[in-house]
Amino acid sequence: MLRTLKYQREADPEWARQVSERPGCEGLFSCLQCGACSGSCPLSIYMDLTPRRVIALVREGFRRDALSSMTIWLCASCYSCAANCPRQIHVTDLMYSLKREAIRSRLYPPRLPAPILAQEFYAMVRKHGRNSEFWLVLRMALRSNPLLLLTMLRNGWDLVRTGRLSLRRERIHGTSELVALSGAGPRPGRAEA
Amino acid sequence: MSERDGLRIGVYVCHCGTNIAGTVDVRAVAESAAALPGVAVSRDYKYMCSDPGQDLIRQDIQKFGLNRIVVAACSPHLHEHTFRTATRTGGLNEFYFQMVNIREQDSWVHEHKGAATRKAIDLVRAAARRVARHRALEKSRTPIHPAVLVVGGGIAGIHAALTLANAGKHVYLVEREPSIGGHMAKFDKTFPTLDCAACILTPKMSAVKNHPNITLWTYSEVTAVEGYIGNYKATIARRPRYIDEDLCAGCLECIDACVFRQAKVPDEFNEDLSRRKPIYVPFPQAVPLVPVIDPEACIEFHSHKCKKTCVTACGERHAVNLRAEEKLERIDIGSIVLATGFRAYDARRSANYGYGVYPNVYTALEVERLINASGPTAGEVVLRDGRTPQTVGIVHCVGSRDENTNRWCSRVCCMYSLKLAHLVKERTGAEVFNFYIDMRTPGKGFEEFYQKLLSERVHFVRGRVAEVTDWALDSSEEGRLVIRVEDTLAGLFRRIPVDMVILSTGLEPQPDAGDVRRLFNISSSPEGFFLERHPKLAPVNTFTEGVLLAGCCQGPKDIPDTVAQAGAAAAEALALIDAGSVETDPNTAYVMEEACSGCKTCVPLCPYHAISFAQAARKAEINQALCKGCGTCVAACPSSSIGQNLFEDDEIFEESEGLLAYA
Amino acid sequence: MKPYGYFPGCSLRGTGAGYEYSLLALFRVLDLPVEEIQDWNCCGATSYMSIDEESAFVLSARNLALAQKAGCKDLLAPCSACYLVLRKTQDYVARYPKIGSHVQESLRAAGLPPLNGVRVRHPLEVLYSDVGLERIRSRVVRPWRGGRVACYYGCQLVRPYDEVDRAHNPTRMDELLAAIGAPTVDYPLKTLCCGGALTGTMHPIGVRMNYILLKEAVRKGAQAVVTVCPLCQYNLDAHQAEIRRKTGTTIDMPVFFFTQLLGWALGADPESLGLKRAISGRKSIAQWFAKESAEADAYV
Amino acid sequence: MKPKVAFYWCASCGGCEEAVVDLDEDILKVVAAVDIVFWPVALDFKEKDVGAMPQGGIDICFINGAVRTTEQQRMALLLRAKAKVVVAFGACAQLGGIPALANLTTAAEILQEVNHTEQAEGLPRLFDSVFPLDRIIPVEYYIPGCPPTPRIILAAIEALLAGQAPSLSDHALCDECPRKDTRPPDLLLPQLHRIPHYALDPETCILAQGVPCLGPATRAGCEARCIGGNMPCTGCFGPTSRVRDFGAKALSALASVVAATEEKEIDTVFENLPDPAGTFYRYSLPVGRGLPPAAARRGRPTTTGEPYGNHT
Amino acid sequence: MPDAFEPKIVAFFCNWCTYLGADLAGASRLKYAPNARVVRVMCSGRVDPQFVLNAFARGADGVLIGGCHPGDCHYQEGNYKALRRFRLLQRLAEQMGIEPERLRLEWISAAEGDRVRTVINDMVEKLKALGPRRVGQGPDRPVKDLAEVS
Repeated sequence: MLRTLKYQREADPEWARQVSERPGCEGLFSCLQCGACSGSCPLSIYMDLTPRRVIALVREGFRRDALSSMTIWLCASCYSCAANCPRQIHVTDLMYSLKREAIRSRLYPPRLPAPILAQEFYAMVRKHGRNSEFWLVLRMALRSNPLLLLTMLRNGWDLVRTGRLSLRRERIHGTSELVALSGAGPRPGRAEA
Repeated sequence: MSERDGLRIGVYVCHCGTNIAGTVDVRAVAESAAALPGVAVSRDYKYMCSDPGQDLIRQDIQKFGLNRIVVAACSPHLHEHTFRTATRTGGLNEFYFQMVNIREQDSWVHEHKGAATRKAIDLVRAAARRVARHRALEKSRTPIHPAVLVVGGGIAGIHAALTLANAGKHVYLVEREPSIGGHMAKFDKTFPTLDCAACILTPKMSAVKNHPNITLWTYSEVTAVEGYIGNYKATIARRPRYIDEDLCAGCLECIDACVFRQAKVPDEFNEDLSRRKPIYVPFPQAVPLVPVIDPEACIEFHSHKCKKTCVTACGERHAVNLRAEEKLERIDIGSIVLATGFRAYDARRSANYGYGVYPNVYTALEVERLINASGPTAGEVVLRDGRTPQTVGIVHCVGSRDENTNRWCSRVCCMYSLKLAHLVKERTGAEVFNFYIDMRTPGKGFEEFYQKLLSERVHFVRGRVAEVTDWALDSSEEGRLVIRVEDTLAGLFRRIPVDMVILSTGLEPQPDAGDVRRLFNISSSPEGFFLERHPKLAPVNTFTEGVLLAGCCQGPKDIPDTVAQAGAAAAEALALIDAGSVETDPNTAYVMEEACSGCKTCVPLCPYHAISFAQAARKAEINQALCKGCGTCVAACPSSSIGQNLFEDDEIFEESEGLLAYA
Repeated sequence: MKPYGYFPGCSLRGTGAGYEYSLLALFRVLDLPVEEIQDWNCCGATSYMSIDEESAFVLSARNLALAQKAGCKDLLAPCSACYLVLRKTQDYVARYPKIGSHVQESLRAAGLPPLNGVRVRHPLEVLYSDVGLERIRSRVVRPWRGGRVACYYGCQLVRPYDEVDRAHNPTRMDELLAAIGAPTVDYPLKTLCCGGALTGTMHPIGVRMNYILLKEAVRKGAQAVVTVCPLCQYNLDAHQAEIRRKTGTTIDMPVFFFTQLLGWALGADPESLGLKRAISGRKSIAQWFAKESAEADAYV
Repeated sequence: MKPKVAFYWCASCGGCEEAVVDLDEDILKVVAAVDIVFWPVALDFKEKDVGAMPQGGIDICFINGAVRTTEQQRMALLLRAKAKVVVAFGACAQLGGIPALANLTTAAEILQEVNHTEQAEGLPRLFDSVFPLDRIIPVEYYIPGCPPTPRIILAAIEALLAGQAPSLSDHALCDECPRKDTRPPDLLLPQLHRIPHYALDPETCILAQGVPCLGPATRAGCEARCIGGNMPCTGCFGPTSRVRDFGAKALSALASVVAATEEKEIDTVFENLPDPAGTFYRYSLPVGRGLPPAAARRGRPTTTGEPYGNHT
Repeated sequence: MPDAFEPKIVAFFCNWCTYLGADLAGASRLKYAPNARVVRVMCSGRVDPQFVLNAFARGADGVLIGGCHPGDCHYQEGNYKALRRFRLLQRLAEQMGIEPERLRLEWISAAEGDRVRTVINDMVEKLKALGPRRVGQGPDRPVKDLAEVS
């Protein structure tokens, strides 16, 4: 692995402070770097940075490194880090916060299915109120890597065979309510963008 | 006294370096005080508590004819005594003094300089008005009863008791367990010197037993305490051990004779790693070496149908008395040393480490017993199935440094983990892994011991263990415990299969520390350990005069520190005794006899029964020796016929009104 | 008795259909009334949270408000993700005044009642606390004759709002299944994540995680895995053929919903338990449920 | 020459005037000893008659009642100007008395509530508050009571005529209460009773029976007349000189001897004390905050004096 | 912008618990609102209702009494006596137009530095919302009128 010199001018301590003030991210600066999060994370072996190192980067203000890491997209939200953290840092919530910022700043790896899935899911639910599993997966695959569809073919057939995959588009009646809901009130936390 | 009557107040505002001056404009405070009625001189100074600072007061009293002193500095709990003394040595009655707390309750808790300065000005104004009302008072002297009560017979209590007894003072040593020795009696070796714990402890234990100046009551608890410094009265309940200590010769034949041929009761002293009989001594070196009968386990106490072979075995001595009952002892003492120790963290609470689930997960105390030559395996480190572990993982900080359990560092775990690592490796030749967050080795010889362990090629993995599991990914892990951890230094996620896991459990306050605290009328820190009067200047004193602290009841500490603190507590007690008497503040309530209407409102309010109704005069009367100066009766007296020295109504009125003049 | 409000969530209407069938059947035999929340919407799950947290809370809150409007005190959320998101919404609304007022204002704008303490419940906890082991035990009509099972709780249900069970080493499903006579194995991976949506987004990693879970269950002697979450069940059930192909193992074991086993034991109509919808381990299923004779073949 | 004496009433019920008349044959002694120059209740004097007097034209002026209106204020100022000695006579003049309980609300509210009107043109204006006399004019002496008892009035007049200060007891009422010895020394009250619902034993300490009695807080001197009538003391003699705030002290004393320790139990006990202000400040609401005037002070002065005269 | 209202709070703290708690807050460098001025008394049982009403009369916007937790009183039960007086005093104060938020009794131990901060901050916040005390109500009422009279 190539090591690079890190200049202090790349750090943005103000950003770190902002992150620490977001809901769920309060404990950022109390991290001991003990690694309980990474140790208990079932996915940390697949990550480019362990969660502990993401926290280290965030609190030193290395925004770009933290946001463009694969780690945040590998987080499956299992909360084992949060349950094990001796400082009660809500690491999972921190990951969510970084995911949102990465999407807004377009800093996620291109064609990575996870952020695409999130965007498609968001669009679908925002419009119809519910998620239709078949259509969601289809759209995600088309946008990220259509070859994925091939690998899914067999699974799909199993599901159809057992009556577990519906092609129907789910939607709720109160879609007008959704519009009202999304339009009202001030938006807290916009500062993240 | 008013200005016309010649009131001359000196006001001194302390900078405390930058502690106060950093947030409070001390010059402005002094200037504002100079303009107050009756203030003859007002100064600010770098360190008022220093010698030159105190001299300033003394000189000013002479130079300006001051008759009242106000010092604005730190908490009165810290330096009120210092400045009262300066006032006295300057030639004034020491109670013509008032202290203003502008550090703990102002500069340290506020950020805005303007607001903090305004607050300081208000507080000084209030004090200047209060001090005008002060009266000359005399301290009273209380004789000190020369005996000392030491509560807890661990190494702290033992050392304190012996120190006092060697100085010729009588000590009552009360221990809850059947034997003294405490946690230290369970250890095999002590860090970092690796000397044998028993070799250094047991001579002290028998010294306690044989010392003419020590009354040792084991299996006993203090149930009531009353009185005050110099004159405490304590009640001690001595639980029946069913073997008479005076008659027993310690032959232990009764134990052999017990109808239980097999030991079946989990042995607490061996951390339940072995069994004992219903009649037992906790360990062979126990002091006193007198058996105890556990009524929970003894069949005689359940069915009354036992053959009572123990009684028979004792024969003519008649030491076994199954009808023994609890005895109460009442003693007079002058001071008290609390050495009630700690409890080890219950590792079950950290469920991810599998204690109580996987048999090969041990606590450090259990391993202490395994290593101990007189322990359940005679010093052999073997697993429950008899195998010798080839690989051992030691998990640090279990129940320490963790918001989910205990926040504090338990201070001894790093070092005892190193000790166990060394001993386990020495006994078994196993590979030993230490899993730590930070290595803390700040004692004499500690870092050297750490170096020694490093050179012994014990593994050190920096990372808090995530999980101890029996989940195996391949054959190398099959049938073993797997430690999952991020090796934060190597930057690896590791799975380390081991045969034995040792959890380095932290130190907690005793579960009944709250009751003990109330019994002895002292305070505790947020985590439940007993609160010292000052962390640096009065580490063994409490806020209750005459009650002293030693050992882990005050906070986690190792044996050398415990012994040092026990010695300090003993020295404090000795200083009291040798002084013969102690000066006490005249903080008592008194009845203005000519004013009292005899309404008796006050009489039932006094928790110390200091107030009585004098039948002849038909008025209330306060016994000055019994009064502790809480002032409840003063606040209740409907005709304001009770006063309180140091806290008179008009003093408090003046102070609170002085505060309110602020804008 | 006030009916439990029921929030199926998207999965129970699709890949987790067997969960819905068996859950409703089980509650029927236990005489626990259940009433579906009318016009519920997506809980605002993981993926939605990754885009827009505030509106995820609003979306989630709409369901809570609908439940309140229907007069429910308890809202059943059988999907672990739904359960977590609904609880998290309540938690954040209470903990962060800014989020709270945004959510409440949004609800008001949509003509919905403000949030006011509906209890979000998971069926596991309802069965354990409201019904109780004793009552379950006494209602058993078909003691379990099938194989040993590994109870798999997944992650989101027990963390970080560990009210359903303890975050480490939960035992309530084990106790419930023991009550119907099902032998359970000591399964150390009870709460290890199944990979969740990763089987879709990072397929190889997701499948690898499923493999680990299944392999350990086999190693511990389990012949089936029992789950409490539709996504866990789907992941473990649907990828076994691929796992066999890639790793050369022979794993083919049923992955049940705990409600299927309980429903069976308590006498629910076998047809109503959705057992037909299993992908893996169909042979074992046919065998174990064959006790009830010919009809068994019909639904397996 | 006989001393010239004036009597005047402000906001009061008239009971104090009645008390003077109630001196029976002793009144004749008084009348014989003095020259009454102003007494609107009994004799036909007018304000202008007073106005015509020289300064110091009155030797002793007794004023009862509190000051509530501009007219009372004017008369008080006028009488002060003419009198060598002013005596605040009775609880209202001394402490504000029962009329001063009106200070819990405003004049405008009272007019609205009671008379459905506002301040009328052409009539003396009501102040927003009711004042004890010494808030309006300096007062030399005080005679407490609602009303003062004949004995205390006579003694005061005799002293004044002899050129001495009237002397007052500075003990609380318990000192002279005939039931003093029946209060147990360890009295703690499990509950309180209200007089209308409780048949009082005529021998036992009233407080010991659980009925609030303010005797322990009230200045003695009334010969415990209410107690004699089997009624609790309500505090009309005001506090002893050492007390600043009668109501607060009376409250403190009573609350201190309630036995309950739990918040709920405590509240339950106090349910039978529905009007704390009316109970503890029946006579002294306006002086609650301040010091008793210097002339009324006797005994050991521990709570007196203002070194810098800075009251507000 | 008009000058923000800064409430004045007189705090009577017991020497053994709350005063030490406030010292601990200082030693821990916790930051809180500078509006409270502490009067040290030996026990919350020493707090005479006269002190409280007098403080209000002299312009306090709030009075805070701090004592040991029930069962923890250094003098065994002075805090219970404080509680009894407080419950009655608060009802009296309400009749006098002193809102309940203005008069508080809090149990704060020597270990609870953070609670000193929380309580004082909370009280300041509530008093700010309440605004200055209306003069002309309650026991200090004649003060205003006296100016009018003389």
